[in-house]
This record gives sequence, C-alpha cells and structure tokens, in this order.
Amino acid sequence: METLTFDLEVFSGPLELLLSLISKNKVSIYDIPISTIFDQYMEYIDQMKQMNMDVASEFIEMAAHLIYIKSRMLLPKEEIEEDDPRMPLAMALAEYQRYQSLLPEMHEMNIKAAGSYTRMQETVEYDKRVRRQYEASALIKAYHDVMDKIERREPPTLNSFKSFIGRKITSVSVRIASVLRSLKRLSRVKFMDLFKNVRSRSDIVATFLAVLELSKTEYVSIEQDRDEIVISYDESKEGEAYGAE
Amino acid sequence: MALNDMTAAVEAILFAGGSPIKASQIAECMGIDVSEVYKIVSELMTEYEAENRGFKIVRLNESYQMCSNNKYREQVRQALDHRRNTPLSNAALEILSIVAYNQPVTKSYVEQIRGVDCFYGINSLIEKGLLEEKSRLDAPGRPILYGTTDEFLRVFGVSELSDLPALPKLKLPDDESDTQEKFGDDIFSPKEE
Amino acid sequence: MALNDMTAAVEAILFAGGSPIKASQIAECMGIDVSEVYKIVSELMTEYEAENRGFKIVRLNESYQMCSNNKYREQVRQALDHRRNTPLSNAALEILSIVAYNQPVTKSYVEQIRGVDCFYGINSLIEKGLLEEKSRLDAPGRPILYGTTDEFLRVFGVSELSDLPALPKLKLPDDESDTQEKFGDDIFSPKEE
Repeated sequence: METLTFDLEVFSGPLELLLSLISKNKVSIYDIPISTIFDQYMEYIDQMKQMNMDVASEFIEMAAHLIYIKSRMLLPKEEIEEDDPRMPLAMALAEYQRYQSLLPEMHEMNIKAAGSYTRMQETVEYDKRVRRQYEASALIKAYHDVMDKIERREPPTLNSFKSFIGRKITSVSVRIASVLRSLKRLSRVKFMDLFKNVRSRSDIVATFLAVLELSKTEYVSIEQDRDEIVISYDESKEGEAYGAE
Repeated sequence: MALNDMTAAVEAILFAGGSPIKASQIAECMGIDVSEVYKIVSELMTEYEAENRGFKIVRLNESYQMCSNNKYREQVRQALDHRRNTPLSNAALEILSIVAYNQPVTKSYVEQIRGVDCFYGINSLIEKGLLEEKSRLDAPGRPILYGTTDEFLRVFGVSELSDLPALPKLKLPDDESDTQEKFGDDIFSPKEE
Repeated sequence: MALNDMTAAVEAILFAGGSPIKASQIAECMGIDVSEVYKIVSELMTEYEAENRGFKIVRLNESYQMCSNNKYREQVRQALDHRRNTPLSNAALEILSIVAYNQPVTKSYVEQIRGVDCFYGINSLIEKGLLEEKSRLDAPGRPILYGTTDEFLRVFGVSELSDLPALPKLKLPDDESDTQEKFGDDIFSPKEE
C-alpha cells in the first residue's frame, strides 16, 4: 500500500479526517476497512505532531474508538452476533456527511452574497420623549413604594442587638464567692473544673477574673502540676487576710 | 432608463461608504478622471432631487456622502427608534413621584429618600424631557433644584400639578413632620439611639 | 417621475437603517398597513433592478435591508479597502448549516454531529450576528437553543430558510430508508465506550 501524503490539509475534526480517508480509499462508510483506515488515521496524527500542530483531544478520542472497533472485529464471528461494531461510527459519518456535502454550495452562496455591502445605520437624533400615557395614580403608587422601602431601611431596633448585648453580665464578685466556696469545701481545685458549670462567655470571663483576683490574696495559691493548673486554699491564712482588711 | 455601469458603481460606492468619500479615491479605483466623477455624481444628485428620493448626495469639500433626505427625518427617526415605546422603569416613576410632590428638590434629596444614587435616573428623565433644572439652592455648592416639566404633565394626563392625586399623609421617619426640611443632609440618616 | 412621499419615506428609512428593518415597524411608524409596505418595497425593488442601480433591497424573513449591488463588489471593495467581506470558514459553514437545518438546537447537538467542540465556533458566529439564542431546552441544565438570524439569510443571499439548498438524504447502508432515524443522543459518543 502506498503511503498517503497529506499536503498539510487541516481537518476541523476527526470525522472530517475519516471522511477524507474513506473517500481517498474509495470505500463505503458502512464497510470501513478498519485496520487500513486506522493506520492512515494514525499516520496523519503523527504528521500533525511532527509539525507541532495542536492535536485536539477529539482526534485522540477517535483513535481510541478506532482501536476499540478494531479489537471487537478480531473477536470470533459467533460472539458478535448483535451489531457490527463499526455501525455507530458509520452512522455518525453518514450524518456528518450530509452537512459536509452542502459545504461547496453554501460556500458559493456565501461568496456571491459577500459581494453586497451593507451600510452602518445613520446616526439619528432620537426623540427620547415618552410616548406612553400614564395614570397619575402611578405616581402615588411609586411614592408608596419608596416609603415602604424607607421603612425597611429604618435603623435596627434594640431587639436586633439583643443576641449580643442583651445578655446578663456575670459579675466578678459573684464568681469570687462561688470559687471560694468550692475551695473551702475541697481545699484543692483543678483550674479547669471551675469552668464545668459555666453557661456563658460572661461566666467564663468572670470566673477567670475571680481566680486572678483571689490569687492576689495570701490564702489562695496557684501551681502547675504537669498539664494541670491547681488552685489550693490555705485556711490558716484566711484570718490574716481578712483581718487585715 | 437604466444607469450605465460606471454611474451605478459610483452609486454603489457612495451607498456602501457611509462616511464621506473623496472624489479622488473614487476616480482612482474606477480608473477614471476626477472630473468624470464630479460629472457622474452631479448627475446623480440632480436625479435624486428631481425624483424626490429618500436619500441624497451631499458634497463636503472634495468628498461626497450619501445620506437620507431630511424631509423624512421624522419617519426615519420613528422607524429606527425602538426605545421610545419602552415603559418608564419603577425607578424612574419613583424619582418622578418624589420630585413631583416635593419640587423643587436637589438630587441629594431624592437620593436620601430612595437610598440609592440617582445620577443616571435623573439625567435620563431630563433627556426624556420629564424633569428640568429649575434653579439653584442657596447653599454650599449651589446644588441644582429639579422640577417637573409640562411634558411630565402631558405624560401623566393632567393639566397642572394640582391635578395630581393628593398624596396621603405619610408616616415620616421623623415625627416632627414640620421640620421636614427639603434639603437637609441628615433627614434620613440612621437615627442614633 | 418623482416618488410620492410615502415611497420616499420608506426608501429613506431603509437607507438610513442600514440593518434589516421589520416591515411591521415601517408600517407602524408610517401609520399604514403592512401589505402597503410590501407593495411599496416591491415596487422599489423592481425599480432598482430595472434601472441597474448601485444598491438593492433584500428581503430577510419579515424584514428588508438595503445593500449594495453585488455587481459592483470590486469597485466597492477597492474604494473602501478597509472593508472586506471575508468568506466564512468551513468550520463556520458546518456549524451554520447544522443549526440552520435543525434549529433550534443545543451546542451539544452541533458537537455531536461534528465530533468536535464548538464552543468558540458558536460564540464567534453569535458575535458575527449569524446565530442567536432562541430559548432554552426544557432539560437538565436548561441548555441554550440556538437559531439563525436574519443576517444569516443575508450572508447566504436568501430571503428565508426554505430558500437554502435541500439537505441531502442520509446515506444508508442498504435501502432500509425507513430506519432513517433523526440523529439520536447517543449515536456517537466516543467518550462512553
């Protein structure tokens, strides 16, 4: 088989390339000699690559499809009772060919019509006046629309701030009393345990401040034991502290 | 009487050109003398005029331009203007109502009520002839005061402003309705509470 | 013989319009019936042709457009050398014909027939004013349905779609012509195999 030479013909897609190969080989689209066509197809792809042309992904997909058909064709005949594996491709080619065969005529028509030139639209001073009539009540409605929108734009009510400013604030002194109660009962308390029953951010802050406040006194000491902070209470010193007060 | 090819070609060039075309340019590409071009064009000019055509040829210095006959300017304008029939937008109606019931007002007054920039809205209503500049406010920057036009009255089918339907009492954001200053900068600024 | 004002006004509108103008639009602004517009325009068409004018009027569906006489394309092209009606590429012709004979169609329908991505092709034809979005398909993703424009008709020198050459019959293996099914969605999708 002689090698086909492509004079750098550019095909818009794999179907166009296949149709060209089919017509060069003078075979029917419904009986493609798949091995031959596949080889020539790949030859073209190689040439495209050699010329540094972009090989669109569709060409590669088609190559894969051709290999698939080729392999199906190699299967023993009895196993492929159903359809000719070339059929879907043949149908696609036949459909595409309908439009391909129109091209010369469309091109001819296009060239002929291209001999006729159009003009740009003349600049026209448009009359921008409104042609429609409106009911005067349309103005009232529009005015109401504006006022409705204003209402929606009114400043946020106090209520909308409630989620972040409306909460009760826990006072530090209340938490001092409660931490002290725990210390008196247990002598030693893990720092983290003091936060077990807190319910709000404010509780946390107040508890922390309470511990800091208590640490200033003689009878409460804070020490670290590995990962844990422990607060201890020395009852004997309480009298002094309070006595001094 | 059919045109000869030379005349028809000149006509085709002038037609397709749109902009003014130099007589010398026509002469060159047709391979004829400029005086020949003058002759051909002036024949066409005479013909168009005698036949009362919808277009004409005008001479501009050494150039010619084909353009539509001003006699039919109105029809051309109407046929090519698709926009004229487009209804006024809600935004336009809002601006009109604010101006109509409070005029004369500044742009910033309208903007304060609507809460959005009204530059294009007001300008396009001026282009449409529905609003106009009335005077200037005696305040820093001397802002323009806008009001409605007679055209506005026509579009809304009334003879004078007092024929417009009365505006129901409005609940203003401020309760002190009598301080409803028209040009104040802060009439609707968020209340500090 | 001078034109009457009605005819001259129609001529002026078509001249000034440049692009295709709907007959109904002309009728409306002139306050006449569309059939009257048809009559006036066809008289002008006949006259231009009989007189071998440099311009002509073409019908594109329900619209009319005035353009130069193809006979003088060389002279026009030379005189206005910056303007060139470059012929459409084969890829563009393929896309256009697939759309023209099946419209409205989705992009993926065109891609299925051509076997290649048509995103840029379709977009550039839309830019050229030859294709346009017609509507959306009632299917997942609501894909756009494309169709041809009046400008498409002009570019191929026809007045309506039915003037295009007939699409050749699908070539079938044998004579089982009744299996000529309209191209289904999965007749060829290389990806899924």
